[in-house]
Amino acid sequence: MKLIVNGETRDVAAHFLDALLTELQFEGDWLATALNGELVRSTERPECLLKEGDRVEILTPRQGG
Amino acid sequence: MKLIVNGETRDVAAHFLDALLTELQFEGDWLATALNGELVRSTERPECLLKEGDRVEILTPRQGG
Amino acid sequence: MKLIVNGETRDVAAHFLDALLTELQFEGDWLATALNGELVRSTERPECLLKEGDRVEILTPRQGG
Amino acid sequence: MKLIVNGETRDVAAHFLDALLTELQFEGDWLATALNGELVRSTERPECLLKEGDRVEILTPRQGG
Amino acid sequence: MLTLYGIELASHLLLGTAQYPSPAILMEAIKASGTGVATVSLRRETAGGSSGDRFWSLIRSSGVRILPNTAGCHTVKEAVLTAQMARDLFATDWIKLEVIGNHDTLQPDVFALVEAARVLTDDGFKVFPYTTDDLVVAERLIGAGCEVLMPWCAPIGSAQGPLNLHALRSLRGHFPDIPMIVDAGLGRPSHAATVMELGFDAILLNTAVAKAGDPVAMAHAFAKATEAGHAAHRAGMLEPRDVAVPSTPVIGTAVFS
Amino acid sequence: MLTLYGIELASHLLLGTAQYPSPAILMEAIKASGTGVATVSLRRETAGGSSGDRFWSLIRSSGVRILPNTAGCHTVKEAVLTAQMARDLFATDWIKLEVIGNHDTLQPDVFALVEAARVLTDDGFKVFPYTTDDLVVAERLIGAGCEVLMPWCAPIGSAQGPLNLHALRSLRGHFPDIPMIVDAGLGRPSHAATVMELGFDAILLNTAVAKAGDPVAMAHAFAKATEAGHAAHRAGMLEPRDVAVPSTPVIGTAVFS
Amino acid sequence: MLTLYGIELASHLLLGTAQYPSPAILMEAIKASGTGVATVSLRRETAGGSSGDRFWSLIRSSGVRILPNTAGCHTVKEAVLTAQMARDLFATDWIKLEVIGNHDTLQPDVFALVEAARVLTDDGFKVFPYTTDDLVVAERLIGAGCEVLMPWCAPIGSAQGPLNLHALRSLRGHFPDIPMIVDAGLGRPSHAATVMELGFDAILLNTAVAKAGDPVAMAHAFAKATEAGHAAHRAGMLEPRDVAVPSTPVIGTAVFS
Amino acid sequence: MLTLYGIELASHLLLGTAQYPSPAILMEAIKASGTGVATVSLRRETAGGSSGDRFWSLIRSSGVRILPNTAGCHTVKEAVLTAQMARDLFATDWIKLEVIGNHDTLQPDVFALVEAARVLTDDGFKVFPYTTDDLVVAERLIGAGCEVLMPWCAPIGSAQGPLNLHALRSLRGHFPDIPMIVDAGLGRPSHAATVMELGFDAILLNTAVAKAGDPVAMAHAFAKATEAGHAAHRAGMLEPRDVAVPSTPVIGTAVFS
Repeated sequence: MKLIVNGETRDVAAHFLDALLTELQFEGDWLATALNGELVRSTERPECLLKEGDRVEILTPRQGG
Repeated sequence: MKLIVNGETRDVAAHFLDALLTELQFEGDWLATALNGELVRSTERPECLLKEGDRVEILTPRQGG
Repeated sequence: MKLIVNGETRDVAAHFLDALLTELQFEGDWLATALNGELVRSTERPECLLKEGDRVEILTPRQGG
Repeated sequence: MKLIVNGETRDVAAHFLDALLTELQFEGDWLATALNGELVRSTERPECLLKEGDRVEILTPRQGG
Repeated sequence: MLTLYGIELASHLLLGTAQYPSPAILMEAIKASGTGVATVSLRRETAGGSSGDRFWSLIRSSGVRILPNTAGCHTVKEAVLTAQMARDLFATDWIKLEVIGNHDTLQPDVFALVEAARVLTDDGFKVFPYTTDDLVVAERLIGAGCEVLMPWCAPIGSAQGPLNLHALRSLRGHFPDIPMIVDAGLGRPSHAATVMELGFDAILLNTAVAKAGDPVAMAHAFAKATEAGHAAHRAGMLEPRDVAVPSTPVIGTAVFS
Repeated sequence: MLTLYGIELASHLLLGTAQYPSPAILMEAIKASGTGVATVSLRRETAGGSSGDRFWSLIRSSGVRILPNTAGCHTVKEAVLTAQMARDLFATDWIKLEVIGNHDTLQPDVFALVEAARVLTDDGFKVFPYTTDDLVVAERLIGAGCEVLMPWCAPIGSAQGPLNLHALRSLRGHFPDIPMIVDAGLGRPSHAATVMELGFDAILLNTAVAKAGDPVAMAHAFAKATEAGHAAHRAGMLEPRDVAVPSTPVIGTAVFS
Repeated sequence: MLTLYGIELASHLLLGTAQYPSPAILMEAIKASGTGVATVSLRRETAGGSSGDRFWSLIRSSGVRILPNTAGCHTVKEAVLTAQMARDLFATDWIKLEVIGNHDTLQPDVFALVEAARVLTDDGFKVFPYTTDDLVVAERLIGAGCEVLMPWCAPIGSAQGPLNLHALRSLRGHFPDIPMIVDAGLGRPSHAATVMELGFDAILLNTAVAKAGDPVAMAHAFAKATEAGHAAHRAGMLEPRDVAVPSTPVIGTAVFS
Repeated sequence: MLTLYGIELASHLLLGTAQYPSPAILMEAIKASGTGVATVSLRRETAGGSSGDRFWSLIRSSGVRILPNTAGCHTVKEAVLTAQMARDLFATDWIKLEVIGNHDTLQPDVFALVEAARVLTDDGFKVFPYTTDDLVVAERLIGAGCEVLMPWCAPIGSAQGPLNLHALRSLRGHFPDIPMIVDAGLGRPSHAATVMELGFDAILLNTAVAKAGDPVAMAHAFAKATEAGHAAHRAGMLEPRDVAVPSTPVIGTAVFS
């Protein structure tokens, strides 16, 4: 299934967001996720079903002012 | 009938706005009028029926910055 | 003999500057003296002969900016 | 005879300042002159005798702020 | 040439009509300023009175174009109604839109200002919004249909002159094609020259002229300073430099020692 | 009316003659500025040349009064001799006295300045001293016989405008009867208006005009700003205040709610 | 003691974490600044990477409280979602709300800012809005539930220091009980002291420290200047006066002549 | 480390001793300021009195080094004699040389100052001249043997802070190796930080501390600000820039639309 992950099109097998993170090796413990412009809490990822064309954002802490 | 004209309560006989101006001796040629917070064009005053408690504003040119 | 001490005319008996200080009860240990616009060091006061009309300045430490 | 004219060494025949100006073709009507750091008025040039090594300044109007 | 909503004006100065020692001095000041536009307000007439007529005929006799204001309005509703009454009375679609947001600073309420500007432009008005030096607000006002902006440079009547040159420069630079009139806060002709040198198109004055010792002379002084700043902006000014540079040529300097 | 050593001048602007793109533009700038006084210098003539004659006849044709300077002099001796040569050449006892004390700032050496001023006034010159904003120095120059002062407001040619308004205001206030010409450092018409508003009597310009994109237009702009500042000073300006004050009357404001 | 949303902080300085030469220097700078609050952002992680983890564990080891920001957001929607993701990730309801309205000045879009602030406070966030010095905007933000304001004093990273002291003073004076943190535009410790002297409660720094020649020393310098300004505001400063007043007593001065 | 005539001092602040609410507060303020040098004056003792002794023993108990001044002197003769009396009394060859040239501004008479400085250095004094920001005067003072300069930044006791940053910067830049202490005119800690950031070596304070609401707290605040400015100068500050620059990295910004 094709998804847009952090702006890049990826072909993935995972059907749930937590699985997607594993499949794409987002192994950081400190991630925030959004699906199609809506927040997905870390606790919600196992039940977060993905479908063709979904836009996924995976963010992490960075320097900021 | 009692109206509030420029903030003061007045007891008047006139039923129309143009008559009110005459009755209260607003004789200036350069007036702008509003009834209950809505514009009443000078051309509309003859047909502008007044009722008890109406709020009438009668304005005129003044210095301004 | 009449002297001008710190701007005031004084009639004094002393003939030497150190004696003058004693006579006028300038008992501070911390004084600086000038005679007619010239410095008189503390060590020089015993030999500093005074004459009629001399101008004596007797200064002491004060607050300063 | 050798002179320093406006900072340059010149070998000249003239013995007087007015003659020097002519010899060196300073033909401007508007000149000011100094000899060895002293003013020589235009009227004084004919009598202004020159000697070996004299320093002559010949100035003229220029733009200024 | 200053062009405001298609109207060409020779003078880069707009003048308020309030607070003059006398009507006669007001008329002379208008003349001395050379202005083509004077601002007026709407206030309650007193029964039996006709002070409005007298003032109005005076102003009309000056031959200048009228720019009515909504001074004293604190809400969109008040400002819009006042604008409508002004249009009915003065027969002009020009309106100086003021929506005051704070009693102490008399600064605009930029939220109500943008909303009122939209309502009025939709209703056919040509809006002159009294605004701050905020770029983003300016963008919204332009989006709302304003073709002229009137940023303040200091609080009304404070005579402090431009308090934030950086913001004014930035505002001017971002909207090069929008006529901008600095309104409020100017106190001295040098202030007027300063903002015109930044490239602003005009200034609107009132208190600094009306309350001057000699309002007529001051009106004339502001007119000159405004033209001076405008001309200097076009003529291309020297940039400040940190070092001194001799004006008189150094070459050819005499050596006397 | 500006009076310098008994000479009355209509314009409050004096103009330098250096650094213009061309002699023609210089002449137009003099005309546009309306000045009655132009500064010139003395430099070495080249053998066989007559550039001095050409420049000089040009300047004379403008009809303005000449103020020769001692630009480039660093000692009393150089300045005095240069002044004497200038008098012999230009047949005027006016001299703009410059004794430079620092190569970077081109500021006056106030010690040599006062001494040279004394020597020259004793010798019958009418001295226009280029000085700092130092009150005490001003007092010495007046004591030395100077009847005009020319304080800088920023380094020559820096175009920075008045760097210390407090000192200028104080200088002006201490010697109300001495004509004071702000010389050096002005960059924009607003700078000229600012110092004239403080009560200075005139300004002397060169670089800001000569190096402008359009020197002629800039000369005219400075002339206007100078007159504006002068008029404003006489007309009585509003003092800046910390609070806003409505210009449009508050009384009689409509209530629509 | 600085109190932000019920949290007491010993230091009046908040520090950004971006642009330091190295993580080690960042950590030293945090220590030298004595800050109790550091700002961080959220950015995309790269597949297979864990740079976020490394940075995050570093910051946490510093023991300071985290203030996540919404830097780079230009709409209400972006800002709100970023805030929600930050809360999920950092387990804090604090959010520095930035909604940028202009690419050149990086100034807030005050319209979107107020709307986003309302949405977020309704959602339980404790909002730290990056705003302008506009009083009316401040009033709206407070109305939207903000209990802290973060006005800019100049464009982000410009190091220009306070561009409009009048507006800052007025803003401070109108809301005496709202903690106000000057955010963006400070370049030097003297700038920090200046705004603290006006009565602001704290400052937020990043570029001025991170890009200094010696960020650690600069962090310490800003900390000292901030405390100095805070103490001076409480100690009661001398008002500037136009005349000089001798410090040393005049009475008792010797007369030698 | 500040070195004045070979004496090393830990603090970059010198403190005046006049105008404090009480001797006790003076002593606390000296302590809070951390200063190593206090200025004192000489005044007439009253017959039978010993106020001088009491003040003097108080000051000595503070353990700071004494810098006597010649405050109130208007001539070379007065200043020189006062210095000689001070040396005899205080047994120090340090002297803060003040020769006042104007009653209103209390500014130095630079002519008398340079002459008195020469006389005193020839007589073995270590002169601390209270001077203006004039470069050429500074050069003369150094030529007269002064190894320290004390330029004013505004009139004594005016609390206006630096009135001419350009002149101060230029003065500092021209004599990089001469210790310079900004004396007179500072009103707030931010002023102290500002001049220290320019690279000045120290400040001398009196009125701004003594007349503060809480002199002890203010002395401490000035000490912090002075150290902050000094540290910032050494750490290398960011230059102001006209454009905004994001502090938070732009790369990796999420896209939500």
